[in-house]
Amino acid sequence: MWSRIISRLLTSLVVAWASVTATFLALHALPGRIQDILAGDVEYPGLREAIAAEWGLDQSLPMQYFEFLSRILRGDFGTSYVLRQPVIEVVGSQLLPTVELALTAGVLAIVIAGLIALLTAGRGRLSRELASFVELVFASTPVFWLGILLLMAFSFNLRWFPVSGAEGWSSLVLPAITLALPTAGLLTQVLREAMEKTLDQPFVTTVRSRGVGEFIIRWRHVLRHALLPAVTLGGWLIGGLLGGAVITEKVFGRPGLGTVTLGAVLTHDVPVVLTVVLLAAFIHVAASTVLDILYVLIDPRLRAQ
Amino acid sequence: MKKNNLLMGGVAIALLATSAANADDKPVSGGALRWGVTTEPACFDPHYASQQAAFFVARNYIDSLIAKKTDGTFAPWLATEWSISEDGKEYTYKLREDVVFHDGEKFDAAAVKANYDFVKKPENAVTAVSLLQAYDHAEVVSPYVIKLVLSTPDSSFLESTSNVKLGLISPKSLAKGDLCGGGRALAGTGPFVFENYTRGQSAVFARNVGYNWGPGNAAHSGPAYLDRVTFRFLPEYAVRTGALTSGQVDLIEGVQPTDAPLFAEQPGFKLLTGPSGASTSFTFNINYTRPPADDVRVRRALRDGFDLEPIVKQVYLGTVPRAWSIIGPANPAYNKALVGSWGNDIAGANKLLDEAGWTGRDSEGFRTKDGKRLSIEVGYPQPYVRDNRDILIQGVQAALRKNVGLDLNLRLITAGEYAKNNANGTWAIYPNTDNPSDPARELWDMLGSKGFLYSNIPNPDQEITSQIDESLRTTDPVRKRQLTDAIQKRGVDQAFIVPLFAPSWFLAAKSNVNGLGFEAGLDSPSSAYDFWIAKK
Amino acid sequence: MSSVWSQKDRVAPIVEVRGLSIGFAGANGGKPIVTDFDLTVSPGECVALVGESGSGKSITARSLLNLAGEGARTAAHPFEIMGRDARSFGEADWRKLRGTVTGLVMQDALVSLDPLRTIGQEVAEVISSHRILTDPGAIRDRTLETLGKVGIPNPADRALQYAHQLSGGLRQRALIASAIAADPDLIIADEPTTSLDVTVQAQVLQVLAERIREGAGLLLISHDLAVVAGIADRVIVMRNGRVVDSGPTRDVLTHPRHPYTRQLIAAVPSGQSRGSRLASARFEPGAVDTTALAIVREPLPQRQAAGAVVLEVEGIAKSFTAPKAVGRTKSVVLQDISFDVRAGEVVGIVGESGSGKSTCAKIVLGLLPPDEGEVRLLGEPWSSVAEAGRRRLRRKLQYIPQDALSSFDPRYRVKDIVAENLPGSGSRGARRERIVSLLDLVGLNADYLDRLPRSLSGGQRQRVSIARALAAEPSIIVCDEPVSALDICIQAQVLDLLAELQSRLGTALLFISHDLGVIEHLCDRVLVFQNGRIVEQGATEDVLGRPQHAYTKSLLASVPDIQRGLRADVAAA
Amino acid sequence: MTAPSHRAFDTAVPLDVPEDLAGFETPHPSATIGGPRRVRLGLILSGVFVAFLIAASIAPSLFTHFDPLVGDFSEGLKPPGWAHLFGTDRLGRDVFARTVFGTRYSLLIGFGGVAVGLGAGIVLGIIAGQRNRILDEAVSRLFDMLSSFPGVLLAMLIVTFLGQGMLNIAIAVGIAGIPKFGRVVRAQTQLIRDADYVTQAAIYGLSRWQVFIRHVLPNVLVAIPIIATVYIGSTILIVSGLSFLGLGPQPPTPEWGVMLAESRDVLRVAWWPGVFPGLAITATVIAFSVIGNHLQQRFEGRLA
Repeated sequence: MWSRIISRLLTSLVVAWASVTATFLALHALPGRIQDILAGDVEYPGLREAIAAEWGLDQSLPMQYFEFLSRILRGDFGTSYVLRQPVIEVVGSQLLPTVELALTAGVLAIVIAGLIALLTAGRGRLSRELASFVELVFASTPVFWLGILLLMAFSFNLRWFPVSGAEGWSSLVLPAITLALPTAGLLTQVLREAMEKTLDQPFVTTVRSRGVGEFIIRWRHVLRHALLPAVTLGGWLIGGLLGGAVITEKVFGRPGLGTVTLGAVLTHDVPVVLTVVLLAAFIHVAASTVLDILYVLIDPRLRAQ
Repeated sequence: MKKNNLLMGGVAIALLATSAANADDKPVSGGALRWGVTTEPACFDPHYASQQAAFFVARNYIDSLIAKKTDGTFAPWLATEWSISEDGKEYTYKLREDVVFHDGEKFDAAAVKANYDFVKKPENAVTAVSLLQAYDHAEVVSPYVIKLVLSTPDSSFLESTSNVKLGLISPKSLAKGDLCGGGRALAGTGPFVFENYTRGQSAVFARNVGYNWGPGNAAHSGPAYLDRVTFRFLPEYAVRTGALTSGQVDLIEGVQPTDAPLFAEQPGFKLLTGPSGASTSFTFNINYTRPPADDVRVRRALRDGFDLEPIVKQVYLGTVPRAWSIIGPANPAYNKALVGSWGNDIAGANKLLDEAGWTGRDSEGFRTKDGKRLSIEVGYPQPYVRDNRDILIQGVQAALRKNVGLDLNLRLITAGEYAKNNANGTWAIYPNTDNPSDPARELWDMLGSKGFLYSNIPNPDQEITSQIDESLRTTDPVRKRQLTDAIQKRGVDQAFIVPLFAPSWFLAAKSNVNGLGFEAGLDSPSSAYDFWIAKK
Repeated sequence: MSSVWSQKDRVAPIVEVRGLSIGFAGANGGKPIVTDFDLTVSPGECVALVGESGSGKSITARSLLNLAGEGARTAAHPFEIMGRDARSFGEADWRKLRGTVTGLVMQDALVSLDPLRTIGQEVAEVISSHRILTDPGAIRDRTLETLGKVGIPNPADRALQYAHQLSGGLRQRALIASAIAADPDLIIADEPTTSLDVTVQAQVLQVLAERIREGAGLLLISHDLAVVAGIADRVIVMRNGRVVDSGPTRDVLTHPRHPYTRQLIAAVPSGQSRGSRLASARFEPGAVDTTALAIVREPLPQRQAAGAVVLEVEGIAKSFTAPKAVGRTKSVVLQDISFDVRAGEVVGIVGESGSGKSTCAKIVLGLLPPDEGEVRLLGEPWSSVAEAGRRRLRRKLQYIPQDALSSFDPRYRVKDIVAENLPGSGSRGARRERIVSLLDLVGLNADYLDRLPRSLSGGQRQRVSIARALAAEPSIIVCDEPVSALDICIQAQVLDLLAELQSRLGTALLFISHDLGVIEHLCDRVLVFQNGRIVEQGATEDVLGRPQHAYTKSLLASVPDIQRGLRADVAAA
Repeated sequence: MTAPSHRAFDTAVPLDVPEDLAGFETPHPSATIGGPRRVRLGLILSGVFVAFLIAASIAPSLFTHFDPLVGDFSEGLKPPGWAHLFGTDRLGRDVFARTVFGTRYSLLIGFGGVAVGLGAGIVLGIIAGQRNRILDEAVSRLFDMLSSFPGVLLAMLIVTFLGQGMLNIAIAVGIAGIPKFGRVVRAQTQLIRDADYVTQAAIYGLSRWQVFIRHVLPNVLVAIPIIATVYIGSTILIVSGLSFLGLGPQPPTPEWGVMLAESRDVLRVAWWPGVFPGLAITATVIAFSVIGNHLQQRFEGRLA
């Protein structure tokens, strides 16, 4: 188990290093001077010199590379020349709302998926058909589209929830639901499929033969088995949530990484985009490490090997 | 059609209603206002800001020496009186003595000098420096008298000193360096103090209690009525509208025409359009040095190849007029002669293109010349797209395609790409509304040899650039008027520029929000200085 | 049909079912899958339910727990459990019954116990969920006690382990424990020993017998008459959902009425069946009244004497090193294995799971290099040379695996499968003819050419893989448990086919099996494997007739055998 | 080890159950009974829909006589009716026409993305699937690296570098998809690599290469179209998202995501310019995943 986790952590280091290097190379591979690329929008005398100094562009390529690496290690991700602020501040100030949104949505999705799967797996054909159709629809609906519709319905017309902003839970409800539903849709499909596979396992018959109630069977035995494939989905799921958050924030005019990233992409604010992506990668790796541990906790058979 | 008339009626009524309201009950102090705005300023420091949307925000905490009135004349503000020397090279301002910056610093001639020198200093790389081209140095005549000395006469200088870009910031703040992030660090002398700024969310301003001066163009002087103003950054139209209808904000800017009826006709809301007409137009700026647009016939075909009227009507539902000149109809310098002088001559346009040799047609029905498609790119920087202007361009694009087989290739580009194109003068058509200032300065900005569009283009049109330079130099208002008229004429006649429409701002508010208005100097909503909320 | 009552019937039966029929909505065209089934089980009595897979025995047994499956429609009159009319039961009543009155033991404990929960949790579940005991301490004691009852050493530790951490035998015991923890009156054991080695199987059957002596009723489901012979009081033989034969074990086994029962009995390979066709077996009329079974079989064609040595195995050894996680333990799988196979000879390798049979086969097949020793094929070096060098000889050495289907490329049709192993090129027509001839050699015909293997039945698949092996005209074929996955009657047919072809073509066979009966029936010589060593080898008659090594003896002793079973029964009675 | 969001190709161990026993050994026959018939209806509908999509993307003008780019300015924002089936947008363009013509772009980018991702995924996956520890490790780490960037963000980053436009979006989405496809192919390759019939082939005396060409490769490749169909939907979703954010094709291109983005502003007064492209996206994705899943089940059927 530990070897698994350690290797995961090593992997994450490799990943981080590789992605940083890749970006560095990409930057240099791009047509045009790095000064211009990094300056993006902004246009004023002295800017390019400033950048050249900050990125040590006067030095040899390898020197630049190590300079770049060590800066990242020092947590110095450079300056946004569009926002005229250290990137780390810009991003840092936006991290919380996004994490808040993604987490809420994630939990929501898991709860929804778990419940529906528990209730419908291997049950009456009609309810199952209906459920799986609804899931399919949600899993196949663009997040932003869903968001717009919810916004129309519950904010503009019914006025149950605020339209935008990030003050208090009420402003979190709609975005969270928007982000959660498509995820839940897919998660439910996986969970149910896994549960039905499990329900066909002989041991379920054994458990039934002990006179255990149907719900207990699902709750105590089947669900746990179904979690395994769900957990394997986890990493992908987190990615989806982070990515979805970008779009959701745009739709609901919520502050957060998404808004910053999009702005950065559009104004060609490379340092910011870079930092955000690296951050996302870091979050992802951290999360999947946790998932690995979870995996082993769920399935004792993995502890041996 | 019908709908549109109704709408216009609605707007008119609303306007009457508000003005009436203002007449009746007198302003009361107190209350907080939440203002939903389209654009989140990339930089709050007026010296560095470049987005128009940033300036009316800045006006709340930044004062200028003088204030521009709607009629184009100027009123005192931080300067009580001013004089211009004969040779037009020396501007002397007498300053108020009771003004303090938000950080407690005293406001005096030294402070003014500090600001102007700071802006002029190259290594500070201040955006506003374009206004101080002629500025040479400042002399502190006495603690409260400042003399600004120019190297060459500049007919736009007085206006410039009223411009928020040259607004005054506490020397202490200036010394601190980067102020783009706003907050208390950014200390002006304005009616509101910059409380705090949450990126992606809001900026909060609190009343400056000690404010007992005020711009001469405002309805009152002394402290502002509102205790605090919160700007909420809501980039989405639907979201802004929804935020107002669902009562999350009291006032929104950038109401889109289709939503106007929601407020124009609703009880409890009011809709404001303004300035009563823009002082500058939204225009296609055609790079006349790049083929195929270097051929005047092509440019004219582009100018006349479509009927602008219905497109503008359709996109803005008749809430804004189409434009005839670079300068907006409300601007005193507006050249009325141009009205009806061009446009919508499809037959003529086709004839011109035939003459120009664009006689072939390709599979998609576009004109071609020796195999090359007649295509001109409109590079529109995404961050600047607002107010459905991309839709409008799509309309023109469709019409030109249908009428004359010209491919107006609209591309929403990143600001970065634009910056590059501009740097090496490879842009083709740039859609733009210039930040308003003195008409000569405005024309110089868009068409002048060192303006922001042509500064990197080898040899711009001799005639028009020289006219512009002269109009900037001359101190004789009559001569200046002749020149600006001529420039506008040549610009449109040569189709260096195709004016599209005269944008106006739409404000929608709860009916208890009063004192709303627009500031000529900004061509945008005014600061919240005169706003007040009626007690119910 | 008349059934004979044993004296135990005077006690009130645990279950009494008459005219039971089970069907599924929509399935089987709405027709019931089991019809007209009678059953009575009394305390302390063992009733065996025998039949091949698909005979409906499992469904029938599970219907006693109302676990026949979703949408199952059962009808019977009467249907009484502990004297109560089960037809009126709701799901809740059934649940109360399960575990307390009826306990279910299934085949493979590895999958029949929740792999994610400890043995302790599994055993305790029945107790806690029925609120028999509520105090955790008491539940624990009862759990450990039950684990002890089924003969699991130091239960306290075992209770904390998971199914995958236990040996097959212990696992199966644990499964039984989880079924009897609440002292059910009736234990339903569905093929409880099928996946176990014979020695373990004997022990597990003992555990069940113990329960019967304690007064529980046992309904034992098995495909193997021999297994039930020793323990069952009465036998019910099922086929295609109908009872074909039933009565006291002795009567059924000694005087089988129904031809199918006879077939079942006669198709079992054993010493007596050597040299004759299993599938041809029949009972001579008049022979029925004697107590001994008089089975007459047609003889197989004459076999020519063994020829030159084809395969030589000299002192090969193999050991594996487990990955770091387990701590680099070196496990010896094979040690000092030497034997040879001559042309026309059938050599058997017998041993329990983990004895190294398959590893040996892999090495012989040249899929695995030995650590020591050498394998020679047709007198030429085999294991010592590189694959490239072996390729020339490859087709001389063929292979028939246990699981035929997975050895077929899913995209291939029967003809492609066989064709791929045909030597040389030859015209398409010629090849096709060859394929057809190979097919009817194994009792299939041209109609099968374009069939996809997964549309074939188990027997047919095995025939195809035999045809494939023969296509290469090999001098020796390695058969790894080729018939263990097949039902007894199909197994008989395939064995006959192998035997017949072997004697006709004189191909040498290296035949690996865990089933002594099969070995005894087919092989000239036998090697007994235990823990990677050959403990005994020689002519089949000698080794299995007069075993010298203790292990061979214990092996033979624990092989279920109808005759011995009946004797034991008498002894017990 | 975080496996791709894929259920089929990493499991599915063949087991030998003669067909005549089906339904008996499974404790829940309902799972197998009557299942097929239900699938059919949805399947047929999806099939028909996809057929339409393909037709529409090849010859959109068959379905409408309106020009998707040029509209009648006096006809703006007309609600759905006989004249305009889906109504018109604010420039008087026929929404139905735009939706139909949009099919081409959405499918093109979708397929393009999948093609890029699969192309790289197949090669890498097969390499990783071989019995070579180092190669496998290296490639798998690469997958880890790529998949640790959220798809949308990674695509955004790539677009920032490559610039906007259809091709770049396809490339971006494709690259973002490489780990997904690569892992599936890798799993599939390993599954087949270890299959008994490959061992069997070795016994025939086939060389490694022959075995790979004759047995491994074909059996990996048969899965590819299925993988493609399964993933085309999700790809189209990401693409629509990106073009919604304004990173996709340029207006007036009637790409569905673009149309949605444009429609947002008028949604309050006119629902149709947005609702129909939205439905188009959802329906397309559903159709593809239904077909994909069906193919996949069939495929597993042939394995088991």
